[in-house]
Amino acid sequence: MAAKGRIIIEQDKCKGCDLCTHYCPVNILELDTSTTNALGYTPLKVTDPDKCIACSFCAMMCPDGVITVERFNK
Amino acid sequence: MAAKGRIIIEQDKCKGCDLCTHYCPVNILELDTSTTNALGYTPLKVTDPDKCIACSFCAMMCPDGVITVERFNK
Amino acid sequence: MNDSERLVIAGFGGQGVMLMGQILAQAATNENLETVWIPSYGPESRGGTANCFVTISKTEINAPVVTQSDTLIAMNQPSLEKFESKVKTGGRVLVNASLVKDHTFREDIEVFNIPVNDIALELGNLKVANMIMLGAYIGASKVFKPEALETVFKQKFTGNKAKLLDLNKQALLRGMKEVS
Amino acid sequence: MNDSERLVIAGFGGQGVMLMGQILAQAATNENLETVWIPSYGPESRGGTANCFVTISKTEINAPVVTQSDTLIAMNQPSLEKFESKVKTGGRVLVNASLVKDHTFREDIEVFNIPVNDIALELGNLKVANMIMLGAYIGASKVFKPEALETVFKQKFTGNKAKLLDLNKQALLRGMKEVS
Amino acid sequence: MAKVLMKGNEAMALAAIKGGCDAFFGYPITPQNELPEYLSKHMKENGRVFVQAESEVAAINMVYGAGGSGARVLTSSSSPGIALKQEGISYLAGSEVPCVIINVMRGGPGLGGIQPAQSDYMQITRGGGNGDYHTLAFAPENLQETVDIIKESFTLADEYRNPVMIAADGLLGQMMEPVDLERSSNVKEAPLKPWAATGESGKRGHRNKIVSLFLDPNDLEDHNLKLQKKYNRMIDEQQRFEMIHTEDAEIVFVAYGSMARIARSAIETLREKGIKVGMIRPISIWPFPEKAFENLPKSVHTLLTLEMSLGQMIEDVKIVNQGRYKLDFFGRTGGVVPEPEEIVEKVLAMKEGAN
Amino acid sequence: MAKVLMKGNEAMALAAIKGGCDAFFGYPITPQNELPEYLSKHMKENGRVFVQAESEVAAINMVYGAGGSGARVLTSSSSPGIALKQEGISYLAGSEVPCVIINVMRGGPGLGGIQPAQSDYMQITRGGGNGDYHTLAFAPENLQETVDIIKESFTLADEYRNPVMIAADGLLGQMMEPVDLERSSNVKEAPLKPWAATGESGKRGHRNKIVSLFLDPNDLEDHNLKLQKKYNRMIDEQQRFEMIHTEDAEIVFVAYGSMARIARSAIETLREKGIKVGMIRPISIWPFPEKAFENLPKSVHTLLTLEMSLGQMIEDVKIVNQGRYKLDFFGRTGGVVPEPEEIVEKVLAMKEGAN
Amino acid sequence: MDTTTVYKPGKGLTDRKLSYCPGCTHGIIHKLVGEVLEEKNLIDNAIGVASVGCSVMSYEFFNCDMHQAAHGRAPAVATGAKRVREDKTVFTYQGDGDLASIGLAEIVHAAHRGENITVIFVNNAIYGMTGGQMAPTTLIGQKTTTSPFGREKAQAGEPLRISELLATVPGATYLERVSVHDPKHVKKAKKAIEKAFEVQEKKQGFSLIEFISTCPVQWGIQPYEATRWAVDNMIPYFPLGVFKDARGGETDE
Amino acid sequence: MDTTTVYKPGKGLTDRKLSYCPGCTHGIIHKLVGEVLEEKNLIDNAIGVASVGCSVMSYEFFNCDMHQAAHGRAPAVATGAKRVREDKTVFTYQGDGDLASIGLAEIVHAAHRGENITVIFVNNAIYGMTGGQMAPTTLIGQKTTTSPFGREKAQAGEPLRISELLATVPGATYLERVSVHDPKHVKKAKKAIEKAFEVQEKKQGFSLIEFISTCPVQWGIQPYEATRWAVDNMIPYFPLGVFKDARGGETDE
Ligand SMILES: Cc1ncc(C[n+]2csc(CCOP(=O)(O)OP(=O)(O)O)c2C)c(N)n1
Ligand SMILES: Cc1ncc(C[n+]2csc(CCOP(=O)(O)OP(=O)(O)O)c2C)c(N)n1
Ligand code: SF4
Ligand code: SF4
Ligand code: SF4
Ligand code: SF4
Repeated sequence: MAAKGRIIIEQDKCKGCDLCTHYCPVNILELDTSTTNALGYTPLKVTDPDKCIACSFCAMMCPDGVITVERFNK
Repeated sequence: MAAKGRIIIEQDKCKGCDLCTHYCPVNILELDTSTTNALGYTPLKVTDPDKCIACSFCAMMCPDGVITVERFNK
Repeated sequence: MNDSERLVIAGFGGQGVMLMGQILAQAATNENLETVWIPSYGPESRGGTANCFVTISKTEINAPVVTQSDTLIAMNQPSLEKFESKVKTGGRVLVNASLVKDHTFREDIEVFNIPVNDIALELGNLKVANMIMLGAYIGASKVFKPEALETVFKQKFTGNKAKLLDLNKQALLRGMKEVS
Repeated sequence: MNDSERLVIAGFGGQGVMLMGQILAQAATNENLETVWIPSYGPESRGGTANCFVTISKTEINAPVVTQSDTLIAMNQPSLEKFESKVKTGGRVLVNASLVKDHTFREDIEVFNIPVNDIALELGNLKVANMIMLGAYIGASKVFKPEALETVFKQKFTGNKAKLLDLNKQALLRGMKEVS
Repeated sequence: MAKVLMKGNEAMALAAIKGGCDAFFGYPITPQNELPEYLSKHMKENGRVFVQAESEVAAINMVYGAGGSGARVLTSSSSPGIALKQEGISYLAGSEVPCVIINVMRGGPGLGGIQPAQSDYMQITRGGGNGDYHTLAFAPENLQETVDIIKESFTLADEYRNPVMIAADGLLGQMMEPVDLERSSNVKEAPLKPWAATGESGKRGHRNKIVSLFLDPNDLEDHNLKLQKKYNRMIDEQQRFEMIHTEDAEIVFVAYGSMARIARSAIETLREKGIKVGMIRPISIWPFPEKAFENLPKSVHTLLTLEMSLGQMIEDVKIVNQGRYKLDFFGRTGGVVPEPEEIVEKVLAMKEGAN
Repeated sequence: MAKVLMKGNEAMALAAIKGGCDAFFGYPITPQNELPEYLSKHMKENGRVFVQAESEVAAINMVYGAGGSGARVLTSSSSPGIALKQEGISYLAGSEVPCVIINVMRGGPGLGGIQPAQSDYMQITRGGGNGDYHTLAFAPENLQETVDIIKESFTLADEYRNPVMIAADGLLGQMMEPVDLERSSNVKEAPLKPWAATGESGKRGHRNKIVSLFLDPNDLEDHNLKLQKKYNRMIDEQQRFEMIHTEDAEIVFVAYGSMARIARSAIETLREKGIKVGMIRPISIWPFPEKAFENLPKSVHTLLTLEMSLGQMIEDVKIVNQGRYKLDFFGRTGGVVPEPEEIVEKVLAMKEGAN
Repeated sequence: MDTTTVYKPGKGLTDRKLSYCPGCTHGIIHKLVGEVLEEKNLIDNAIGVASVGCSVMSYEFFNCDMHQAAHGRAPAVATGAKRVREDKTVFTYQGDGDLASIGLAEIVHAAHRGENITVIFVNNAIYGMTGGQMAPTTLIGQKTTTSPFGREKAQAGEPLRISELLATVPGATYLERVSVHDPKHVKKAKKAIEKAFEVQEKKQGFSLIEFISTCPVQWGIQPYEATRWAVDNMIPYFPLGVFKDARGGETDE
Repeated sequence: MDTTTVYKPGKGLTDRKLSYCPGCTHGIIHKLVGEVLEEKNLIDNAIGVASVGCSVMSYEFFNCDMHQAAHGRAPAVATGAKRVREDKTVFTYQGDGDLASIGLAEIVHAAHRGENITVIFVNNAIYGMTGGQMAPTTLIGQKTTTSPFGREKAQAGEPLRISELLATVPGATYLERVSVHDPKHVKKAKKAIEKAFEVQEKKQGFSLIEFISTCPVQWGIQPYEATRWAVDNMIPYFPLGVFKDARGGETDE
């Protein structure tokens, strides 16, 4: 399945609160426990970019404005 | 008509506000403009004691506890 | 008038004693004299007694509260009792004789008994008793000419109060006559 | 221990640095020593960095804030950077080597690098990293015997926390071993 | 200009309008009620703002909002009402929001009474708010001076970006005197306020913030040191006082406001009796006019502080005095307005005692 | 008794319980929150009253109601919260209602910061309420002293029928130290309070009224004169202080609370260097311990006031000093806790300057 | 002649002359509270809290232990008193400036906590004591010394209805608005006070009785006309009735 | 690849890192307000009022002129600002301790006067900033640092519902309670903010949007669980919806 869009994660703003991941309808978000960012948190990562449907739910739920969502123009 | 009771007016407490007179159902109350009491007010008087029906309306409406009402026992 | 005149004006709440003082202070202001008017204030004045102090002076006025007065205007009995002792020796007392009867006055003061309530009723309006008293006061003290007070009346009674002008003037002159 | 020992303990909010200090202060109290524990406080400590000052002394403690420390326990990089300069010459620094890599230390201090996070994970619970560090600290400083801290554990871990006792003891001893 | 006879509270209100006051926020309390009453009529006429707040606390915070948004703002109250404003005043000072606050003092403590007193000297000059801060505070003795100072206060508040307090009392509030409202006074047009949160960040090109919060203690200390410089400038520039017959005085009164005016009568009487008394009359009570005490003549041996309270300003006199002169005190409190004769007697008793 | 390690705020809370506190009314504010939090748990256990009020204003008025009804009552807050209580405190003093008020001071003015400060000295000692009144005010320097004084304060409040204030700061509130909560302190059982409005007029045979209103100024003055006698008694009986190494000192520090404790370290260092410094440590800040300044040795030439503020207590030092000694000042503010070394440097610089 | 006294001043009030202006209905409300205190045998066990307003001196009138509270804070003072004297009957007596303006947070929060106290709330649509300023209850168009052109909605909003507002507060148990403009309503008002004190006796929580009252002096009309003005202008905006009754099973009608 | 940005942080907020704890929904509410300010072109002409609470630093986040108000007094500060800057958009941002406890009189009276301002009211049922004390909105049984045994009705009453209370105030024009616990509700919440600012633009008076918000840290649970807790416990007691809409003819649905 081709991605409908993509999200851009400003990793260093992420507080690793894990809120966004619960709202992704296609379940492609999780925290990247392999690293910590400048704030000392484990930031968000996308597990399966191809599945992104650019619904913006993650971005809407992120309290810290970490996520930008872009839709691919056809 | 015989009085059913009588009112006792503590003249020196009266502030001459004229409130009670409006509530007497038999219209026998008025201020005594011929005199002033210790407080400098024209106090209440009864014009026609015989008509008193001891309803207590005047006393209930007096803000200053000037009036005592007695009913005649038969 | 001497260099300065200090008055106490006192009476019941509704007798217009505050206004009397204000009229004198306004007259003084008009004539470029120094003047201070001080009221009693607070809840006790509502319905109860009221008084004001007026000082009129050719020179700067220091302590504003009148403790020793040149003149006392007593519109009722309690006021007389309260303030008579504070009149200077040789001072004057104007008394509302309609309400003050049988009072034994100090000997060292000049007393004017004016039945202002009765006169006011004669003039058809109890409310002008205070103006009658003011007339008596300027008659006795010569602090102001009646014209001075009439000017103040014109300043105060404007709008729908203008119709009171004549009655008040009349009261004033009538009061002056009482002491002449 | 000298007559007195002044420590700074610092790290991230969740690392339990406040508790480390409190345990030392409690041990001192148990042994009738003078002690003062001072936390950083306020909103900035939430999530961010946290630190506390502990003084343990045989004599009365005056200025309670530790400005020149005998020991610094740095649980992360920012803490080390913030407080290293305030360690006395000859003082000691215990560092969480799991989070601090490639740091050039002052030459006039004794440095203990202990990878407490890694050890804690080994023990199966990242939360005990602080107790491992405490073990290392008493191993290096000899300020308290392990039994002294175990007593405090018994005072602190009661009720449904009692089950944590063993793990914490284990962590403490493991930490001591790191510096022996 | 012709003088007009006005009641003190009303003259204060009109003076505020003449001083450029854009907005008033207050809550009723005796003996200052004629002030907001007058403004409820006349601010509107002048296209300005009058709001009766739900409380003194709300009023002072409305002042904060309006002053912080660039307006010239007034509030007035009396003693217990000022107590409620203390947190707000501390915020105003901390955030450097200019405003004028009138206290028409009455007797205390607590609900106390409503007659004239000066027992809020400490409340006014030391603040009851938290932190190191000061407000300018002026204490006029008659209505003309009251009018002049209030007119000027708005300008001063703007110049220093600081609250200005007016220490009046029930006597000044309630009395009438002829006043010249146009008498020249140091009134300037409101300056541009590039710091104000006017809602024009677009036009201005940057945001403005009205803030007293500094979470880092070093920042807060720096802020305080900056404020302190301003306070020192006020101490330099705003000490105001009048010297009355001090040139040959042996006993110098120190008295302000209504008490000073009463003392003038006592001085007259005493001088007539050949007793050499004079007076330092602080017009600014913060900054306290230390300068007035600098060049007193050799003849002075005693400073007699007079207050309508049980001794508050005397602390400032002690601070200034530093042991130089004998100090004595006379005060009445609770709303009792002393008679000049009492002061005369006090002085006679002092002379007696000295012999 | 064994000492227990406690956080300052919690130790204060427990001390209040030990002092006989029947009821607490307060509102959250940093850095004193652990105090009400502790009481929310432990007052109930002890069958006593804990209420979180809707505001500081409500809290102090609840104190008025409970204290006026005969209970031993506590409230606590921090700087801006105390500002809001000023009207209530004036009422409490005016109506002679006993109570204890703890101020865990933080930096100001306005919202300021939350780190330790002493910049409410004026707020505490001069009051920001209206009228001539005073509250006892104690400023302990460590937790043991804090505990002892708070325990005793309830007794003192009852004895004088007056509010007692405790001037603590964020450091005392947040630190832990071992304390002996049973150490003997002058704690007495609550006395009978024949004046209190307990709702027992029937039993008592007459009504009691808790009132600060006196509409006649002469009555209000009499009331004030009566209060004044009490304040004078406090000045006589409650001056508390400690003299530290003053016996041969040349420079005497004047410092209280946390600042005094820091100064102790500086004294040690300076004495090691052979510089003769000592300290007067006011424990009561109202009444200010004038007595401490009476018999200083001849060696003293300078009083150096040290504060965690920009100079407030120094006014009291000036008042007491009356020109006898040179005065100097060192202060940090805004929540900055000074290091002993800064004081050492200040003294060294003074010595330098003197040479 | 043989007589029975059917009405006389009771013991719930002291002998002090009331300080109210002639014809002010504060006096009637005082009498009612006094009567209920007496009839329920509460005088000797009550703690009253006077507020700041014309009724500031009410600590001289109610014949029980009294506090005089700071302006608006009577509910907080009553809270303090009640919490340490749980078995006593605690009531406040407050005007509309006191309760609805400066003291709004205190009254709502006393209700919110469900304080077991009784509030006597005298709504006369103006500040009496301080000289007739606008209150939160002042009607649109009503002239006062601080609304000289009549209260305008655009400038000052529309009047607050306190009983209605408090009815939304879960902790409030009994709320009723009554009037004292004629004998019939006076009787009803007394019943309401009785109910309120009963709620307190049964530890059922917060009760408040709001009185439509007059202020002839500051309204600038005669006392009797004032009662008419209240009927014609206030009651339409402030309707009488029970606004909340959460006493559980035992309500009356 | 050719893309269209469908969501990005806007200009309504500054670049400062928000000071809220991880997962705190204060951040979502900030974003929404920022977005509406930007979309309605208000940033350059707005005056915001920060209150005291976790959002005390919001003067650093909203990208317009800002005041920082004393605890509870933001509506008074906003009143002052709005009265002298009538043509500016004035809003406050307040927590439930700030607005419903210490600031209750100020919020009710701002509504009462019909102040033409917008209030963003963040109800998280606790005092976040000061360490998790009980708020007037704390639920029965909820444990906080000052209700260690869970809030008890007998001791502290039942929680206040602010939107319902304000609905009784005649001066209030638009009142709505919303939630931000999922994307759907976030969208709805944004609509509500838009409406509130429109009310102000049209000079229709006082508007307030109440947000059900979370405080994971003081509730002691994870951010996502916190949104569930809000849904399961708060919304049943604080139902969502419009509580007052007095905008005149032009209401939407
Ligand atoms: C803190 C404070 N603010 C203001 C006042 C002044 N004050 C006294 S009574 C009053 C209003 C009273 O009005 P209301 O409560 O309606 O009672 P009423 O006099 O009409 O019976 C005010 C504002 C005060 N005493 N204290
Ligand atoms: C006068 C005053 N009292 C108390 C405080 C302390 N204080 C700061 S924030 C706060 C409560 C905030 O809670 P809330 O409004 O619910 O906001 P949240 O932190 O939950 O977002 C309190 C009591 C203060 N700063 N000022
Ligand atoms: S919601 Fe935002 S801050 Fe939280 S994990 Fe997702 S991207 Fe990070
Ligand atoms: S109601 Fe009472 S005070 Fe008024 S006139 Fe009648 S008796 Fe007199
Ligand atoms: S002013 Fe009004 S409310 Fe007050 S006593 Fe007089 S008539 Fe009654
Ligand atoms: S304490 Fe609670 S409300 Fe405050 S920022 Fe943290 S999670 Fe949010």
